Amino acid sequence: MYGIEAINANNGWAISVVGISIVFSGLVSLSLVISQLHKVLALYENPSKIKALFQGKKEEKKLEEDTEEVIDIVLTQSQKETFKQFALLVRTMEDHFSLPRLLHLAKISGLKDPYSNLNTLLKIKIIAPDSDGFFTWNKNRFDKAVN
Amino acid sequence: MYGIEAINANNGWAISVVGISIVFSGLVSLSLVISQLHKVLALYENPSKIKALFQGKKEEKKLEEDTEEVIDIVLTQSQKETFKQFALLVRTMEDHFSLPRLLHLAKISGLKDPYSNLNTLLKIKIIAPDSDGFFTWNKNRFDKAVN
Amino acid sequence: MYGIEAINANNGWAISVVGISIVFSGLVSLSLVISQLHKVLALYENPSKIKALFQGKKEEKKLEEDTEEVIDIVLTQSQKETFKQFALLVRTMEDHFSLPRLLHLAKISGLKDPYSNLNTLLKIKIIAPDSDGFFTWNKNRFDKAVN
Amino acid sequence: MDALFIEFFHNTGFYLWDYRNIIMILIGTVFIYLGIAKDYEPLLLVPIGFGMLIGNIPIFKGLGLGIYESNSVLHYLYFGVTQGIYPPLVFLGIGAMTDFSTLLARPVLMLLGAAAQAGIFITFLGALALGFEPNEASSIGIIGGADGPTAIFLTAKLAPQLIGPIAVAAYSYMALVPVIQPPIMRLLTTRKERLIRMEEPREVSKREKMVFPIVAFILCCFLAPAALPLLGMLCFGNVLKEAIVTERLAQTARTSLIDIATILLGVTVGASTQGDVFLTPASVKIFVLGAVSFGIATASGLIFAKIMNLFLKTKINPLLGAAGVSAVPDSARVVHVVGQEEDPTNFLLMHAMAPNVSGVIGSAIAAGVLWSLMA
Amino acid sequence: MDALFIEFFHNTGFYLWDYRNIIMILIGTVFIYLGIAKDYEPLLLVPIGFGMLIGNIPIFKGLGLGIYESNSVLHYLYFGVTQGIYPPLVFLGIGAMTDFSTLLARPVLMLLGAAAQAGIFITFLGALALGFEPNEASSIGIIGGADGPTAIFLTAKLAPQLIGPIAVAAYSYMALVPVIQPPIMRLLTTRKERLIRMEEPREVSKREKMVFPIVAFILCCFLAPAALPLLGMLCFGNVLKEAIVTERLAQTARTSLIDIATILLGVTVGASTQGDVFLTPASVKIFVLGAVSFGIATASGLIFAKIMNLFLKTKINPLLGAAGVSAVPDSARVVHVVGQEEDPTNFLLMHAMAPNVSGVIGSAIAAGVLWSLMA
Amino acid sequence: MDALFIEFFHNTGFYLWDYRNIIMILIGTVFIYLGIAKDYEPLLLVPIGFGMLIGNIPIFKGLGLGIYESNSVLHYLYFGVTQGIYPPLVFLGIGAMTDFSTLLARPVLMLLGAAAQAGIFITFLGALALGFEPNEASSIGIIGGADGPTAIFLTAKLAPQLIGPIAVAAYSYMALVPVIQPPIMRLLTTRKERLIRMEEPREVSKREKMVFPIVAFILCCFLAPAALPLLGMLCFGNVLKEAIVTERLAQTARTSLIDIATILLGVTVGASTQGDVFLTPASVKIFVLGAVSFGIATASGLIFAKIMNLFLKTKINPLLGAAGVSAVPDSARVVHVVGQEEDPTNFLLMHAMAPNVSGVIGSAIAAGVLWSLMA
Ligand code: NA
Ligand code: NA
Ligand code: NA
Repeated sequence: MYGIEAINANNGWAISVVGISIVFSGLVSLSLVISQLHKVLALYENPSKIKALFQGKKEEKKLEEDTEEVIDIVLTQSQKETFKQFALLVRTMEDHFSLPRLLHLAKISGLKDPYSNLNTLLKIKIIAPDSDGFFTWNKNRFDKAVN
Repeated sequence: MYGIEAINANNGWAISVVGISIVFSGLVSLSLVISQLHKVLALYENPSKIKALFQGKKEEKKLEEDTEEVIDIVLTQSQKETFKQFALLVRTMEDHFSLPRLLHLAKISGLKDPYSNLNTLLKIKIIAPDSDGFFTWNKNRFDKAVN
Repeated sequence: MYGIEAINANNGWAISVVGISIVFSGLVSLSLVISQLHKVLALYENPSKIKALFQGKKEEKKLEEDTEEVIDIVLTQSQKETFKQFALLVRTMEDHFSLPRLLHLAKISGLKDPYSNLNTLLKIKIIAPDSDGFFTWNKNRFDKAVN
Repeated sequence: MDALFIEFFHNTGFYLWDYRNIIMILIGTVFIYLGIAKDYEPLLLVPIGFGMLIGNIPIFKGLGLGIYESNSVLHYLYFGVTQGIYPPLVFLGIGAMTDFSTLLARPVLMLLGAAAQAGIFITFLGALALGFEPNEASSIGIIGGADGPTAIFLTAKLAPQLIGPIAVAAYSYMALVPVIQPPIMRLLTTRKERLIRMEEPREVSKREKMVFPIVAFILCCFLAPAALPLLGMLCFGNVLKEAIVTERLAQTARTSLIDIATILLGVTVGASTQGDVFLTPASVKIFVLGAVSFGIATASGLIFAKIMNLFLKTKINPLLGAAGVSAVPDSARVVHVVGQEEDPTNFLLMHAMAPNVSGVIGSAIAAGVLWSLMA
Repeated sequence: MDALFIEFFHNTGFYLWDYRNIIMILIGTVFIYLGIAKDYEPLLLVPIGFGMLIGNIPIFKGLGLGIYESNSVLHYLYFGVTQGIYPPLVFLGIGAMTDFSTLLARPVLMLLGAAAQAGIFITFLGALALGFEPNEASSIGIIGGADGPTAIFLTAKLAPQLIGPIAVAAYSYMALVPVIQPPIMRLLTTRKERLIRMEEPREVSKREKMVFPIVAFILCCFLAPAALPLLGMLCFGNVLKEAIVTERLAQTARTSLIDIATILLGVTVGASTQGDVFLTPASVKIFVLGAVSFGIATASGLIFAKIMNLFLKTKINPLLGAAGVSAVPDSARVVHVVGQEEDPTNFLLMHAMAPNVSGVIGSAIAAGVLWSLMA
Repeated sequence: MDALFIEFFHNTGFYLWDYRNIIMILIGTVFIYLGIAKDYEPLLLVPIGFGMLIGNIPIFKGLGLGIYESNSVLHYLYFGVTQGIYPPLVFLGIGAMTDFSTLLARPVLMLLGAAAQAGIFITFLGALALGFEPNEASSIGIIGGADGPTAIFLTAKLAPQLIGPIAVAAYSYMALVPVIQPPIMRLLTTRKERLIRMEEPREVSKREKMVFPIVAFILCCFLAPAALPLLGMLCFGNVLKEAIVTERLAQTARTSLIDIATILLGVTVGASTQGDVFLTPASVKIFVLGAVSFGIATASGLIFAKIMNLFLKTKINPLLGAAGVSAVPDSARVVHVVGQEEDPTNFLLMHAMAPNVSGVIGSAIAAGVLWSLMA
């Protein structure tokens, strides 16, 4: 069977109309929802922004304090290599990161001797604890130590 | 059944002769074809070479023009990071590359905010359109901007 | 069936006791074995250490010799790129490494034109044969060549 | 021994070959050439093209070499196509590499992605008119979705015997988008329209991007449950991408996983085009209908954009309508290029991505609808 | 046409939905939220959470959409769960990323990893008491092993119908370790104990690390052959890691391979929690028992550590006992945090890794024992 | 309870063990040692070696632990070996990492790759003479191809029951190439011959490299269609590599994909060597024949090279003939080392790669021929 006849026989018109309408109703409703989405989320977002700002300030202060001190430890080339990798990992985390999470990432990324190296990083205060149980990365001391 | 007897019984001699001859005919014919291959391709290749040469010249000119201007935009560290990654991507493409392709690669390689960053690259003319619909990377301005 | 009754009916107590005892015997015996392990291995390890020391000395001498010479070959940027990658590969190998293995790694890691590049590295003596069939990487000359 | 030589010779391609194998081998070579030299969808044309070579080496049955022999390696790898397993995995990877920002910034552009799907249903009618069964007609219509994995998935479910021609048609036309679309775009739009500039999209927050795939998935799949396998994986991949903390999974999904799926899908789909089963009148009809459906899809997108402009305060550039056919990202790229012919400083690409990606969602929904109505 | 519209509407989620689907969709969203916002085991909670959404879109049977329909894509991917194939692959990757140094440095800490497994068997008794069949009780008990892949593997072998609830319970509590453990730890230890400092572990030689997985594998599997699939792959992965020369294989095992297995395992396990099969009284009991078993496991570890201190010259910090439940690396991290509450300069993390990883071996052995006693 | 303890004890390896398990465990350990300490083909010896440990833990039947039990995890993973699926995937990766430049620069060296395959057929005769069936004899002969995946593929198709011994023999001798070949090479060549220097190969154009795999594939598979699965994937991988635009696919093929295939192939092949099925007189014969075939292959390559020199104007270094056995890249490396014994400044490695890679093609063709003649 061919032509219009075949279309009618197979209920083609109805199927096409239903089909395209479903597609439209899907994308139209989705676009409506999206268009409202950011308004809904807007309120929810502000606090975090403020907090971020606040943390930013705290950190600056910390940096200033450090600049005085000196690092009295000699690092092997391979240690420096590993520290650089740690630095990269930290970049992927929040400013105030959890040490175990960093260790976890370090192990996943196959850094060598994550434990002892992390320990050193703590000893020479490149990684320093903050007030609320997390840790921060002291870029300042890191640059001094590595270069 | 063992020994020569077994070989004869299983038509071993014939199989071996046929086998090794097929192997030889395969590799011999292949080596013959290959030995002619580059001659066939030789002709086909020249035009492209010439074109490449030609393009090379065009680009130099463009570079000179730019060196005058200055870049009056401040880039965040993360932008610089991303631009460096874009530079790497561009290195993998022809001198005159297609912008959408670059964007595609950028997204595939998971660069952050490919759109806005690409836009910036265009705004500060690190990526500049050429005469025939493609784009070129202005290393010169790129170095200025990033360092 | 519920409660103690169900536990008895299913021989629960025995299973639990057997279970936990197996777990313990497994980990206890393992910890005993481990605690002895390093003593067993201790003897086996010394020779290698000495050897390493010995090799270390040899290499220094070689370095000194080289520092006089100059590298009279111009490298393309892409060659330098590739050489740096070779350097990384070598870092993953013993001080005295086998050339074919390096080539193998180079190919696996998809470095471009491993053969010709390796050849160049040999020609400009960044990779030099040692007395016993292996090769060493001359960091000294490498730095000169690449920078 | 001569006997053995002759027997062996009778098993070689030099004896077994058939003109249709040669034709397909030539087509395969053309595919590889287009992919490499013209950079048309190389990631798909090259595997499919080489697959055509593999599938058209003249072989003797019984040994288990051919893709249609149940114990052949190719048959095992083809399983992922016939059961529709590869397409969702590909969608997982696509989700993990797609950035929905532009869509979120101007949701109205999604309508263009819907409009372009008209091509699917009009082609469906055309296929019926040419005498195809409804299930076959649906699979042929979906070619107009300009979305390879979707087309393969639906065909695997509705008309497995057509996988070869439909997949090849879909990918050929997706590759030829830069050739097919521009004339239609110039024909249906005025210079003035093509010059319209889109305003900068607003900045989209990380959290919006994070919530979108979840909302989109629930909404679309409540409406068209049969779109589940494709949209589910697409949105799942996007969740992995936007949720930073799962970056390593997103990374694998958008590299190894999608690459492996693409390689196996491409080479087996190509190998399924054995001359004797592929070179049929049906295939010819399918290619004709495929071309038509791409044309209609493009046209519907453009026209709908012009209609929208009658109602919108800030007009949109109707060229964007052509990006609604998906064929990500080629049709968006075409929109950009055609736009720049008129005004080289008009950067339409990022705006075209919005209808482009919604076209993907649109054709997945369409596939779901057709599947549920046919099954 | 109206007829068709109505027919289609009857196939949409808006018509088919059931309150249990909605509940599960909410739970799934919570899982995703916890994974992303609270960073609780995101690599598992996010895939499982999204899988719950996928599994609870209301669908009509017969088309092959549901994970329990034999020809659905989800069903094929779920095969790796029901046959226990994914867990060993995950263990291969874990082995390729685990550093056993701390364990080798102070083997005695392995006992803590053994003690914590008491939770498994006590929960097993509890499950029997609540009327579960022995095979079900074993699968429920293993939740106390705090090791997702192990739990899924054993359940797939002993009580496949419980995979959903048991996997979800196991991963939920693993994610909630930072919430569940600290109070118990504070309750069962004195401040003085929590202040104990561990001495620096000795340096461990490369060769020791190399030999360990081989010795550990042979020893443990001679004792509990049924632990073979899990321990075999775990140790194999570790051999690949320590044997430098096979680094490229270890690299793939700890990236693409484990990621692919994790994605597919997570999303299918999530999808297996269809409201109608998941929201049952049994599931409730399982969750209660799961919570109990985590508590008992933690307690047993702590108490055993205190007992050990009666005999050891250099005391160990009893908090380490809590790390014996595995849930790598979260429980080790909890130990570290709780320790630092008392003395911020006391770095327990690396020491806690020893009982932590031996807890993995311990629960794998326990699973082997239970499997062989039940089958 | 005592009863239970005893029952359990009867299920432990300490009760079930058999001297053959111990022997195999020792052999496995030696494999691992050779791979790590001597760097002999570590990527294969280590997985196979550890697989031997896994396969020879004494287990009780019925639970589904052993690789030969239909519902065991190992059995599912072994499926890729028995159906010959892994080898083509490995070849895909090899193709994506192989650089055919040297071959293209001096095609005549391909003949050496052909000559070395004589080892296959002479060993085939030897195997027949020792009383093996023709299909078994073919699988044994292919050991002389010095190509693991090819050997496993052919054996899976012709004599599955011999996969274990043949795979182990093939890989052992490939690993021992540095031990087996040098004496033969010194014996059959004069110092003067070993001193011959090869002239720098000409520069090969990108386009040549691009066309080669396509031409090679069509030509070889028309001649020996049964080589399709192996050569098809090898050439496909090489196309992906040379066609820049598909680099991401080539990258995945040469990393994740081949690594995953190698891991699973290695560990399951190793696990298939259960003492009771492996330690048989047949295995001993196979190992003897394997050693012989490696010797013959090496010799044929060398001698053929000397014969070629009678006709060539610019002589080639006959040592290159030994690289024809493939065993990429070890035999090429051996050629290089032996050459340097005479003249440390003679860099033969890159020249040896030509016969080396053509040896791979050669043995794939040989496998195809044998398969089609036996099936
Ligand atoms: Na579409
Ligand atoms: Na545990
Ligand atoms: Na060979």
